[in-house]
Amino acid sequence: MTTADGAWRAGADGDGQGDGAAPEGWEAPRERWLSTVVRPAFGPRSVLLEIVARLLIPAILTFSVFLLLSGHDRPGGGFVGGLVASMAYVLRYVAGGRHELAAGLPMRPNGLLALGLLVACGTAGAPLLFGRPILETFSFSTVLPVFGTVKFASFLLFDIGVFLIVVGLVLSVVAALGARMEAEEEEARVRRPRREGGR
Amino acid sequence: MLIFALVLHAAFAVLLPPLVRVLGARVFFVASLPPALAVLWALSQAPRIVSGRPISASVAWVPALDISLDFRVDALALAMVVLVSGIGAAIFCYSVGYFHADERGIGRLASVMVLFSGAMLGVVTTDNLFALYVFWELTSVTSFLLIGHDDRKEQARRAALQALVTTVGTGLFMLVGFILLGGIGGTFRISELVADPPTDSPWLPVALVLILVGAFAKSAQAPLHFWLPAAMVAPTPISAYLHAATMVKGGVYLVARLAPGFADVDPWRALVLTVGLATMLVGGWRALRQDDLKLLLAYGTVSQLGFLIVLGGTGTQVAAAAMIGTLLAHGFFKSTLFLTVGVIDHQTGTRSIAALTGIGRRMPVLAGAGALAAASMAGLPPLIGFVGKEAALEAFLPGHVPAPSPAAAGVMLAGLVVGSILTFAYSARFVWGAFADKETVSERRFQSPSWAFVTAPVLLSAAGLLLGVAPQAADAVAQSYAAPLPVGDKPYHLALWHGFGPTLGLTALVIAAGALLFAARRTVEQAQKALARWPEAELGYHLFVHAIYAAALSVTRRLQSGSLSVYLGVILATMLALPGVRLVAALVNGDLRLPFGSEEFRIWDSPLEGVVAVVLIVATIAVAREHRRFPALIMLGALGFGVAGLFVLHGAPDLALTLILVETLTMIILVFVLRRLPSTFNVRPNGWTKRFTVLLCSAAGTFIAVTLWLMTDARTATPISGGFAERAEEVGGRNLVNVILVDFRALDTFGEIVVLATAAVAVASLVLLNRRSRVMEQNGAETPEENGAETEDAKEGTAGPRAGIGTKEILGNDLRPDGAHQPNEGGE
Amino acid sequence: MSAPGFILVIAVAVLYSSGFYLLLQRSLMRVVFGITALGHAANISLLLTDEAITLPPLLTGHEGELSDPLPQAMTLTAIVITFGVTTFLLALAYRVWLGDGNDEVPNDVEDRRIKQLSEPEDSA
Amino acid sequence: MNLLLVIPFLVPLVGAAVTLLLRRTPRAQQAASVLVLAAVVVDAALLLAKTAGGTVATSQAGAWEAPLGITIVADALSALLVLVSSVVLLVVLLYAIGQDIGGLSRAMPQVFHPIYLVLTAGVCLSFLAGDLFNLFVGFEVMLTASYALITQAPTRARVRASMIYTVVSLTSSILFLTGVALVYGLTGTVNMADIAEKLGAAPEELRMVLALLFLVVFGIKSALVPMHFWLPDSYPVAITRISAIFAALLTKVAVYAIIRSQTLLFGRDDISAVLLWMAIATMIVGILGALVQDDINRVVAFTLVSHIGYMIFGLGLNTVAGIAGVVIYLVHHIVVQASLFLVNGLIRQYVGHTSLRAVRGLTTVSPALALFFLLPAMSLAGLPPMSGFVAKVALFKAGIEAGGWLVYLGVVAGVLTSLLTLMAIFRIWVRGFWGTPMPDMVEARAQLRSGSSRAGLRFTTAMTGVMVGVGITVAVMAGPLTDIAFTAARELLDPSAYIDAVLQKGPS
Repeated sequence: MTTADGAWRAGADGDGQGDGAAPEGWEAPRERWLSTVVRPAFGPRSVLLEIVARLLIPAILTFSVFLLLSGHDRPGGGFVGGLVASMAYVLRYVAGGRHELAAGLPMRPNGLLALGLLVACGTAGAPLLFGRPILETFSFSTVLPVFGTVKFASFLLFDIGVFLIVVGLVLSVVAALGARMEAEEEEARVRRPRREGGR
Repeated sequence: MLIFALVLHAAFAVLLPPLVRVLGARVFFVASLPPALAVLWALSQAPRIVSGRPISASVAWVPALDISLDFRVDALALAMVVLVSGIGAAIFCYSVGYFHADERGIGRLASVMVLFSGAMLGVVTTDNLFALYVFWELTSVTSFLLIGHDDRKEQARRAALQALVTTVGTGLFMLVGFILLGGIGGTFRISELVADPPTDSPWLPVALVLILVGAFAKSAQAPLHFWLPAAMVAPTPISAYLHAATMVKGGVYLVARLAPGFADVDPWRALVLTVGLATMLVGGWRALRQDDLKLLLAYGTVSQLGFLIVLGGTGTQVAAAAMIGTLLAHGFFKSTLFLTVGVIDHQTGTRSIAALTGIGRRMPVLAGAGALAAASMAGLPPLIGFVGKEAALEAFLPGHVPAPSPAAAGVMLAGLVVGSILTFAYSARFVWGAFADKETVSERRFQSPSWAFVTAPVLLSAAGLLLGVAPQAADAVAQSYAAPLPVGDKPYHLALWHGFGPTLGLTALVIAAGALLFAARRTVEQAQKALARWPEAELGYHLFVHAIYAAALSVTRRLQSGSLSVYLGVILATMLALPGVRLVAALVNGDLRLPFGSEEFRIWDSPLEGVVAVVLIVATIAVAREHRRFPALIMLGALGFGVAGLFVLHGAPDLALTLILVETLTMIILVFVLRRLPSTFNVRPNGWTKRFTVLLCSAAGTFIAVTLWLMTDARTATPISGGFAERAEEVGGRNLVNVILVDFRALDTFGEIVVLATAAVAVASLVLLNRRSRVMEQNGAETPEENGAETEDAKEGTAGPRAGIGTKEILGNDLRPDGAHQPNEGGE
Repeated sequence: MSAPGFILVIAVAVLYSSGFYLLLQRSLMRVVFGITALGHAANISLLLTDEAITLPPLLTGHEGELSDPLPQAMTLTAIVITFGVTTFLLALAYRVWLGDGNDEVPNDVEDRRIKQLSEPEDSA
Repeated sequence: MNLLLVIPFLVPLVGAAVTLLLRRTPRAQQAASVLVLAAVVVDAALLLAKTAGGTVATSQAGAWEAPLGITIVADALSALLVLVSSVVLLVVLLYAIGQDIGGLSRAMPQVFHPIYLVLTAGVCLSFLAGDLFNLFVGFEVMLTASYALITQAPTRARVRASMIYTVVSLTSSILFLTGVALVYGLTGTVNMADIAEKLGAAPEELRMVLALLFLVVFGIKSALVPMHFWLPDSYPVAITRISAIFAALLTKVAVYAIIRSQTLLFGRDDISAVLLWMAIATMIVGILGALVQDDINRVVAFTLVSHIGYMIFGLGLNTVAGIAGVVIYLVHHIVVQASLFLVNGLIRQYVGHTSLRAVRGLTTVSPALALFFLLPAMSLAGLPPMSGFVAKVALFKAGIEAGGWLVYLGVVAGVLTSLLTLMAIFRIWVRGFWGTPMPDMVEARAQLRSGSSRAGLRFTTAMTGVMVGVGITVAVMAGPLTDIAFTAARELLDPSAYIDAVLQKGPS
């Protein structure tokens, strides 16, 4: 019988994703990816899948940035871009397992969430400093040597915030419901006999 | 000054508890300062007040609701202030001797008593109906706390709650009555209402009856009197102060306060006279058979309160004068008697008539004071009790006064005489029981009380004597109060001697019959026992409470099922019952018409749409019917992609794109979770429940779809989105959906990403956390830091799942101290 | 004016009905499915407030009436919110499974206890 | 004006991001949260000062004029509720910090603060939203945060409770979204002021259907009978700080939404009879439930259901006095519920649970605790001189002025409920606070007082005292409060000023 007694110690350590003392699951070897000898999340290790994943991921990430930037004129935008980008990581997890996922992350999901929120809040609140209403858009154009006239607008920043948060969400969920559960299953496998007896 | 006195009471209530450590029981001396000050001030102002110039003060509180702390001290209030604060000060001094320094919660006690004193002062001086209610209920609450002072006794707790529920419950009636009365009269100032009473509203009798109910309960009128004898579990000073001298007079005061204005409104007089007289007789009769001196006095109090209600509510000048006299008399003699009993109880450890003997010999001073007070109660000259009773009998001599009608007055007179006889008898019985030598009883050993302890009863009984010998003071107050009332043949004054007349004869009759009744006390006791006992009034209370709890249980048992599906089903049913029924009614009546056959009606906009719709319908039904997890998941995926297809058809590429991505992610995550769960769902057997569920859900779904159809068909204005296209140029974006998301309505998006971020954090904390707890469990370890310190969740967690006790068992072992009880969130 | 085609009305009715039906099941996973279905239903409802115009709301200079972008924007917000909340429900289902070995929504314990009382516990 | 209206939700969100980053330094996190909420309190006070006289403050997000952009709008009611909510949120936060300092609770302090601040933002946004869809988003922000909070320190019971809570809330959200779709389908707009104008042209029957549907949507969240069952099964189970906030605020936000929607949007149609019947049922069923509970938290939760009935009663009167009564009741009840749940939290600290079957003699265990229970208990029972008395008088008076047999029935139900509340709440006092303390309680107290958690215990007790003090302040300030309530009620019943402010003046 699994007690759910919430035996949780306040302040014992981070919520599992604190960077310093990251608990197991995040102890990824800092090797080049796809060279880790870990079982992937599903089924046996598939070289084909890995290679396809490796080839696709940069393309997916680039595409997601494109969607983000072009969203104002074409279908796309922060949501779609963020979802596409996180697909890349999901693919990476499915292909390479949880250690792979951990190794490939630019920063912890909570960090992404906080950063995204800050960017969005900043964009939203900046006009207030000038006595304007919240979320008012401001834009300016400059002429860059290579790109020609580039228009920069604050809603782009806002969309980046959206992008970051969407990525943060998906990673967080994959980390929790995928990687974490996988790690647990491994632990559980060791203890299985005892637990079966208890049921 | 009056306001200052009230504030002083409150301030002392706060200051007293810390002082206990220094002063011990002497803290009551300090506590007596505010009431002493109040009474001194009132006496100093007495000449002015009696001459008809009341003192007013006011503090605004909630003017918009007419709740205002207005004060007005007139003659009636003056008499009450003397009782409340004067007797209060004396009783506080008495308490110094009564309570030991190590008495439990003595600071709390003193504090609440001062608070009560202040509240009571407020009751009798306020001039606003709401303010009256405020102070009134404050006395109820403080009384509750004081009755329950000895809270380790079951009896005390019971009595306290009973008193509270009775007085506050009826107080609510009174509040409604006040609101009605103020609404009718257009003002909530009592003086204005009484001076210019409204007469024409049909609601006026209702208001008055409601107010009287509150007053009757507070003044322990039959059949609501049961709480008062029960309240005698409180320490004696409290009984003396609250339940004899002051609080219970609240009802009398209110009746007397309103009588000048409303005594002539039906059914005021009938109600007041009947209830008052009945109470007087019941109380007196019951007092005759009590063995406990305190209970004897309590029933005596009930009887006297009935008497006072009669006098106060009659609304004639003589009765009013009698009321003032009796009011003062009762305050002084009853508090004296209680304090006397307190001394006896304190010294001998008993207050049972059957166990007391020789007290008079051993405590002559106390016995003297007690006897004097009892004489006043019995209505013997030259005490104030006699003065009051003479006036009372005079008030109901047929023909002397215009109201009540002569026949009624005759009945009343007879009743009062019988009541007075009973009063005489139990007064005598009290004196005999408390002080007389009884051969059959063996004498107890006890110490004589200190002089300080006896001072208060002596002083109070002396005050009764003084007022009796010099009734002019009381008369002045009485005249001032009674002035606006209808006059009889000639003005009546409170005095010891009115010459020979019918009242004197009646008094003689009372004394003779009373003495006889006392002499035949054994016969009376046996007669009382032999009589079939009529149902105790308390039974009514218990029936009421039990009925309430039984109703509560049966309602809650039936409704609060604990099952989520039932809850949701009821919600759907409610949706069908409110807007659903409305819609159906409108359709049936023809107020609304479904767009069948109209120009707008069409099966689909394009055949492709039809195909997508069919896919949707099939996939949806399949999801609902599928009992295996993975097939259900696949159908859900199909459903999602079908919706995306519909989005494409309706010109929403952004949505389609987003939905496809979201669906894919959802599927992946679902697979993460699903692969751990059993491969099929547990399903309920087919049966009427299931059929009913299907019916309910279909009805709900149909309702929404039909509403949507009607709403879109009946669109009243062109959508505002036209504006977006015009303004998009300013923004410089061409994808309107995205422009809306990040610019026009960016605030929605902002909120939405907050939702996402929160959900992400929530998921992480939920899954990560559980792991840790499992690790803990595996090690069999409780959290280490809580060796001993009971933390908030520790008990819930440990006691929950492990203690697998059945419900029946828990009930049986309700209070088992070994922890077998199952607190808060018991497990399975 | 802009009422949707009849078959779509039926589809919406079926979606809502099935969603509600799934919601009333004991298995939390089916409840999640129900929420998803209801989310779809609500989103389609939002979209159906507009006539079926296939031209997406992109200002590309093409001729023709554009579909209404506002319900689309709201739908998009709603889709994403539903997604976030669904993941939470899934985590909850997982958590329940860990505790109980199944994903059923049990009845409330305290309510059950009171259901079994036959007499009020105190009437004082 | 832009700034004042935005701070109540923007600053907490910034705070949420910052505290999420500060996970590993609890002290900094605590300081940041306290600062944020203090700022919101100050801001709300200023906002109330601006709007108390009857001005409607608006701000157009993104500087787009009203029906296109989203309006943030505060009238007297919104500003008042933001102020009261933020004060309560601040005090509960301090209480929670006290618990964390003393190690008295095993919630997750790291993510508690960010989510708590998100909840704050959601509550404030809901009060200030001038746009129906934005109101939906505000609700979602608040609810998502609440889903996260109710599973803090998840025991089995809590997971079970959170299932009930989450699924019911989601049902309500979906119906809300459906309602938005229906409104947009009918009127082609989502700005509330705009809807109010455009609904005038719609068929009356359709308006009624919408009004009733929205009553159901918000009725679920505000636990109107018969949609209340989830509340007593979920709120009392959460950890103290959470149940205090939930009980104090979440249902009130829904009541606010009912008030706003039924006056502004559907004010021209009369659903008084439905409201009154629901109010009566809610009062009676709720309080009957409270009488048979054994757990103090559950008793209080059932009284919460019951007293929502009072507010709906006032709304059903459809008069200025009635709605003013509702406003006073809202303010009073927010503070009182929070106080009572905090007291229950203290009881849990002392005893480990709140079951009346095993709690005795709390007055002896802690006199301060007893006082802090007694005062709000009196207030809840409507005993003077507490705020509950003023609120009740306001409602009864309004009812008697309004007249009509159904209203009188409502007043009778109100009186009865008042009496039963007294019985239910003083039953706790008599059974739990009086009597001889159980031996384990005395022992636990001794250990608590000597142990390392002493400072935390003192702090939490002090904060409970502060909350009780806030309640007393409400009573003392009842005069000005009532004036504001009347202003708010007039604004609600005649929304032309609101509509003008939102639609015509444009960005200010």
